[in-house]
Amino acid sequence: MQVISIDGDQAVAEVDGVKREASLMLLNDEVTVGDFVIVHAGFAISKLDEEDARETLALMREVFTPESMG
Amino acid sequence: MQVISIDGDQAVAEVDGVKREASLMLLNDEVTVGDFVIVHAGFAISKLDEEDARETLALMREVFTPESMG
Amino acid sequence: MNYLDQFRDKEIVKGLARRITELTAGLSEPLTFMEVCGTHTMAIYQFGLRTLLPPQVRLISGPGCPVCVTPNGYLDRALALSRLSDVIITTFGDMLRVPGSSSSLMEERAKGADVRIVYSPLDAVQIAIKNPSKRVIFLGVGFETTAPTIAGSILSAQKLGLTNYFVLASHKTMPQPMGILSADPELSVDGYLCPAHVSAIIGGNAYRFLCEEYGVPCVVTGFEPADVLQGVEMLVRQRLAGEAKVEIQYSRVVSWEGNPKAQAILAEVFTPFDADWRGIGVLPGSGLKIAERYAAFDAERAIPVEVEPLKEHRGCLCGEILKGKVSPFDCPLFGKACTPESPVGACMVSSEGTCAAAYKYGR
Amino acid sequence: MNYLDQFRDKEIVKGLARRITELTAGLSEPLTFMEVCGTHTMAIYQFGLRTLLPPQVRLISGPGCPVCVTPNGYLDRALALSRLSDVIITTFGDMLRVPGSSSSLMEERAKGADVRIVYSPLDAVQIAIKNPSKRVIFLGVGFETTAPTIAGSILSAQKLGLTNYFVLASHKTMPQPMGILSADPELSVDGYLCPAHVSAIIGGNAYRFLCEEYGVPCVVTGFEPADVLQGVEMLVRQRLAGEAKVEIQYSRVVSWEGNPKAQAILAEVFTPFDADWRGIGVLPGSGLKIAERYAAFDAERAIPVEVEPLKEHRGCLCGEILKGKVSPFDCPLFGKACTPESPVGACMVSSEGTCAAAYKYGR
Amino acid sequence: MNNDLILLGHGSGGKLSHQLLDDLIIAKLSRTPVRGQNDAALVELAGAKLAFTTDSYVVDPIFFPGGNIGDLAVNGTVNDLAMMGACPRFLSVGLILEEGFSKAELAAILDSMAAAAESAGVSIVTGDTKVVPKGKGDRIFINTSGIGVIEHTLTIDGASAQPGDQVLVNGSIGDHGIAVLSAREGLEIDSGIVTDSAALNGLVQELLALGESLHVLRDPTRGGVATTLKEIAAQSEVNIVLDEESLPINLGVKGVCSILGLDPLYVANEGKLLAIVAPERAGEALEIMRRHPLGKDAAVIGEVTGTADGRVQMRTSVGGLRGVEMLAGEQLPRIC
Amino acid sequence: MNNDLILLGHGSGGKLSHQLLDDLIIAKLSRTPVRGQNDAALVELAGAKLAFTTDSYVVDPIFFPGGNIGDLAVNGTVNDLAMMGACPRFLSVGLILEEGFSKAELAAILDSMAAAAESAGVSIVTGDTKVVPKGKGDRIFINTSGIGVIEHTLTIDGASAQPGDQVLVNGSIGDHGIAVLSAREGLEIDSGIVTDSAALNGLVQELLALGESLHVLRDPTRGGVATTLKEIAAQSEVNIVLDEESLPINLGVKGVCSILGLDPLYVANEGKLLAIVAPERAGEALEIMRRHPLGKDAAVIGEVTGTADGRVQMRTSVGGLRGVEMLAGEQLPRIC
Ligand code: SF4
Ligand code: SF4
Ligand SMILES: [Mg+2]
Ligand SMILES: [Mg+2]
Ligand SMILES: [Mg+2]
Ligand SMILES: [Mg+2]
Ligand SMILES: [Mg+2]
Ligand SMILES: [Mg+2]
Ligand SMILES: [Mg+2]
Ligand SMILES: [Mg+2]
Ligand SMILES: [Mg+2]
Ligand SMILES: [Mg+2]
Repeated sequence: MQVISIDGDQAVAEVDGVKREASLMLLNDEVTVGDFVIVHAGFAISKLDEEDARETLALMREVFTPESMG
Repeated sequence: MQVISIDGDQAVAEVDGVKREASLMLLNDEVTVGDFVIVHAGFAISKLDEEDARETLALMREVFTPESMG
Repeated sequence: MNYLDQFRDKEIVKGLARRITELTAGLSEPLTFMEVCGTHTMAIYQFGLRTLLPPQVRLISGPGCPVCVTPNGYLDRALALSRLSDVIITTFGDMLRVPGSSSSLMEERAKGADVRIVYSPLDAVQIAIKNPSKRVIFLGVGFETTAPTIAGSILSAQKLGLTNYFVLASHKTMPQPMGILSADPELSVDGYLCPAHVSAIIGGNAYRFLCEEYGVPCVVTGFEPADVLQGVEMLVRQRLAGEAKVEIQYSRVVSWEGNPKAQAILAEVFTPFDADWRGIGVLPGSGLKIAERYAAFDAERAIPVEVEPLKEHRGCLCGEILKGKVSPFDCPLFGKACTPESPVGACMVSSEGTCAAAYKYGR
Repeated sequence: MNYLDQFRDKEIVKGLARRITELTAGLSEPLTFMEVCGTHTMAIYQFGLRTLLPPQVRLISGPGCPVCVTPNGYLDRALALSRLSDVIITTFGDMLRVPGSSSSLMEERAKGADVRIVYSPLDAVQIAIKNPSKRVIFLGVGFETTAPTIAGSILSAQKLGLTNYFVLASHKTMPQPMGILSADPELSVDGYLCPAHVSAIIGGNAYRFLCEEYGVPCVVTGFEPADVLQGVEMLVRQRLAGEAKVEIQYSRVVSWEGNPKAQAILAEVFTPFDADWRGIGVLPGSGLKIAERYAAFDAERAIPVEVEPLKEHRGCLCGEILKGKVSPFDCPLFGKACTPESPVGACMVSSEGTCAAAYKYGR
Repeated sequence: MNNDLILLGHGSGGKLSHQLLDDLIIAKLSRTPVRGQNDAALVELAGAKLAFTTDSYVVDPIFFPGGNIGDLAVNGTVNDLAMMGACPRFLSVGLILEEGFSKAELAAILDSMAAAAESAGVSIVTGDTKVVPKGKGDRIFINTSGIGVIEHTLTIDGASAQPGDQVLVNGSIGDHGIAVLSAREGLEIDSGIVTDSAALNGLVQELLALGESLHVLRDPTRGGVATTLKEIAAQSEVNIVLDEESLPINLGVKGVCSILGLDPLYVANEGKLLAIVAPERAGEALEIMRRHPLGKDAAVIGEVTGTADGRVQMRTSVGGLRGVEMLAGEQLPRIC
Repeated sequence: MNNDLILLGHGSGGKLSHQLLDDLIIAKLSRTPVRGQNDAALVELAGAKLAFTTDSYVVDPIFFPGGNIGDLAVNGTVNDLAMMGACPRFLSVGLILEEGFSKAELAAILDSMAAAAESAGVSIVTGDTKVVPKGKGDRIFINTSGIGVIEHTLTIDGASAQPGDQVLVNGSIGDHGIAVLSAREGLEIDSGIVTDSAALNGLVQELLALGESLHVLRDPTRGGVATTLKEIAAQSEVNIVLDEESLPINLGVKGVCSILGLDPLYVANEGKLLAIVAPERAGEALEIMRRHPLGKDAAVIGEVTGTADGRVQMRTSVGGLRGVEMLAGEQLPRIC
């Protein structure tokens, strides 16, 4: 989910246009608005590294899609 | 209501075949099974003098019914 | 043999009515008799007894409905108590619709209060036993007939060691207002049909002062149609003979001394005080409050609660009706703004209330 | 951009499946990979991933469903607590249908217990705030992903000064049973799809001992279809190369060290202990119980209650299933006496349970 | 006072119920102004003349002497159809169960429904079941809706009473309400009274022989005989005078009423009908009733006295005359 | 385990509901063995062919984005009639109010009912109101029963699906359940989703143009599309394969489902129908739907694959194949 606002230890996160509160208590203050986080049971438990995701996807698309696999 | 059984301070009284409990707490132990009592809010508050009732009725019937009033 | 049924014998009742008609035939001014007991009010309407009497006899209702004479402030306290989350209010059904300053028990129940109708204060004691984590308050309203049953419930609760049973007491005694009404120059009561069951407790002697001090004839009268008409007949006879004495028509139940055990229990549990009668005012020594030694059972003392400021209902003639000065049909609200399903005054609430009986049976 | 959707890209998934098929085409014996995370179990069934894999790759489920590995005795204690009149049980929905020795939370709720499903332990804290006269107990079940959220709720409750919030804790940690299973001679696991979110907390390093001590390849894998197949592909490659190392497929979320703040909170609130795993037994240091300094929040210590004698369910193969030794379809009760609407074993209860997933999606 | 609250009295069948119905429910839901309400609606569909009715049953307790909520729910709806002179044919059943309710009790209730439907000759053809959380219901509520077919051309309607008509009842009054009341928890009363719950369509079929002389049929359920007659008097714009002495009342009903201060005229019935019949056929109507198993204690209990303002009065047992009003609040809640 | 208790899951519309229905309710109440249940009963009366149905509405909360219990109660019953190919005509309304409920809220609900009835072209002709004590109900429960008339000779029935038939839905799935859920107290979710509650009889009238090619119509309410298709597959003794990619699902529904771990296939709809149509007319059916305001997002979502054992499967978005079962317990209780 993407963090759309932060108020102290509480954030509002969004996925598919749906918003829900999430506690930031389990993450160091490294989260900022716009970050993607993994939310479990009302807590953000990890940040999602967008850069890494993009790379993984690019790699997958390159290596595994029919065009690439010829 | 007519007292049909007594158990300590509690009696069962009956009217028109309907039975209900009544406390005898407000009457001295003068009540016995077969007596008629006035029951108010679950308590027998007074005995009814059958003899007196019979006399009152007899008198009423004698003095006030059409035959008697001719 | 069911005695009840025979005191409803149509022939006897007709004969009594005929006799009363004969006796009063020559009167130029009608005789006005007052009953001061809700059960009499009910019986008179329910059996249509007024339609059997000649115009020379007027029956009016006095302050005999316990709910009707209970002041607004009492009800407001009951409502405040009902809003406490650990309180169960127990009461006779008639109290539910009585409007307090801004609400009623029925309304509080709809909003979530635990309000239960019982048929005996002993049922309320049972509820207290079954709900040890709740405080169970019985609304103790009524005259000398009901007061001993409430006193009995307090004694039972004490014996059982209950600490969660309470009574919010507003008991009244009958003789005092009868004295006041007898002295009222605006009212001329030609005789009292004295209450049946109240008298079973207090005895016929309790009314002697009315004859002696005010010269008003008194007949302690039963509730059955033949009883009521015989009581009327006896009052007519006293009046015609120029007498003013206490007679006991209801002798099968009422003695001159009353019920000594019940009187003793009343004296044990209650103390007389100057009670406020709705529409009449404060009458010295006319009420029973819980005695100091039973203060632990007194909801008023044991459960302090903030009560809203008093607001009386505008336009209600209850006060005048309770004094017998006007009839319900004289009240401009009767049957219009004020009906049993949405009563303005207390007289419209209890089925024993004068306005309610007139509404239900009187048309 | 929604990353989720792209990791469900059909073309990528198909390509991965084709690659795995090509890579394993020459194998005479199938490779057996185990996922030890309920969410992986779900994803595999929900997306029908098994139908995309060649017969040379077998995916089996380990003890990854938190509800399934929770022993009967825990549930019996929760049921006993639920029967206390001033207790509100709060829980994730999956616990409701789990059969204890003689009842379930759903049954207790039907009989009158106050059992509420929440989505976060913080919701349970809110319930405790709103119900000061009740004791609110959260059923703390789950692995290293869930445990920090429960620890967080205890810290919140402490900060708020709540004395009516409790946790009945039965947390388990993942690496220990993986070690046990790796050592099991009856089982030959060719590689682990290591859990995604558990690893986000504990980090990839936590699995190194599996490679080093038991020579089992490990890939920390995400939950999306492309993640799962890529994880499988990476395991296949290690196997073919004769390697046994920890790799992180799910590198967008999981680091080698994990989440230090969450680890610190876990260490603050919990202490390791020898936990009992349903069907597996007691494993040294494999559970987390509430530390002494937070004993006031521990439902087990703070609210003593009598728990009924343990009764295990006859005929259920849950234990074997949790070890990956048999598949749900091997259980004679599966889909007959045991269905999600009336489960015999815990594996049929949670939507993450192997039997439940097999029942719902597997046919 | 807070006038926004629904009170128990709004469900009692008396005056508050009528006010809620007239001022709110009918005002909102009905497109044509209605003068009074009959037990069922008359509709025409593909050439067929049908009666259609619905009732929800919330009686407490659900088992009581002589019956339970199940047969009550069948008989009640059958009767509402029968009161239009319709022949009841099909019923629907909507169950609202409280979490934790007993399947064994449900089974017993369903058995009673099946038996009652069988004996009334109606088929239960469609249904629905909902479950609400513990504490959000009260064990079981049942809705039954019914369709009947009208095979005659009479106008049997609450508005059809005429001066001179005789008022008949097919037997003793108040039994159902008192049976339910005596079974209520905390009210230990041993009255020996059982519910009169029964399907009246068979009796109605025989009364149809009265033809045009059969003016009104109505079952005096919630609110009792008093409330039902007030409704009819208002709908027909007539006055009615009851004769107290002719009212059939069982001794046990009298006894409970005297102990608890209730008036049997306001106590519910579930196997009784009031028939208002032209005077010349009243004797025949009484005979038809008395020949029927459900009318052995039938009686003429009053008379329509004149076109007027909907007043109901009663000649009392001692010869007096008193007014009869609708039930005001709740005399006995949840008797059906 | 105590097998005597009614559980919330018995009201969820899924497997437990079916078990209760088959093993207890239908076993007790129905005189003829039934294979599966249609949305309404077909009955013949005085020469008229009628559909008759009933549903009780206990949704919590009673007001939710896009609607309330009132219009839901009208649309739901109208739809059950429409699913038989009937033209809905008359409704009954049974209200069970909890003491203390607000008259103003009741008025708002009744207004919605009147408006929904108006827009569906049905008349509310009869009703009943009961009041239960505070704590014995939940503000308001509504039963609506309905009568429709069948003017065609087609056999539209859950048992009529045939191999090769196409499965269509008239739009996005799961909206109603998610709208209700997001309005629930304590679950602060801002999804932007509103209920799809709507009367489908107009759309059905147009689908009747498909004639004999229109095999099954059913509204996937409680239990969702998955449960409804399992019912049809069992009744028709066929297999069905769904295509996940073609399922119309709103983004907000997806989001809430992913946050709360729900499966949209099991979430309730109140303005959706599943139509099973002979393959040669499936394109035409899709066009009819898409031309209608309630079918703009219609799609072919699956196919009947062969006479078999009632299996439903789904081709997943990544090309896998998985089984689809009925809803087991309670996914979301009280969505209708
Ligand atoms: S009719 Fe109502 S307002 Fe008038 S005096 Fe009686 S109670 Fe008061
Ligand atoms: S199918 Fe049921 S009984 Fe069999 S192993 Fe799974 S949970 Fe246990
Ligand atoms: Mg009726
Ligand atoms: Mg009806
Ligand atoms: Mg009815
Ligand atoms: Mg239904
Ligand atoms: Mg309840
Ligand atoms: Mg349907
Ligand atoms: Mg239906
Ligand atoms: Mg439906
Ligand atoms: Mg009705
Ligand atoms: Mg409630």
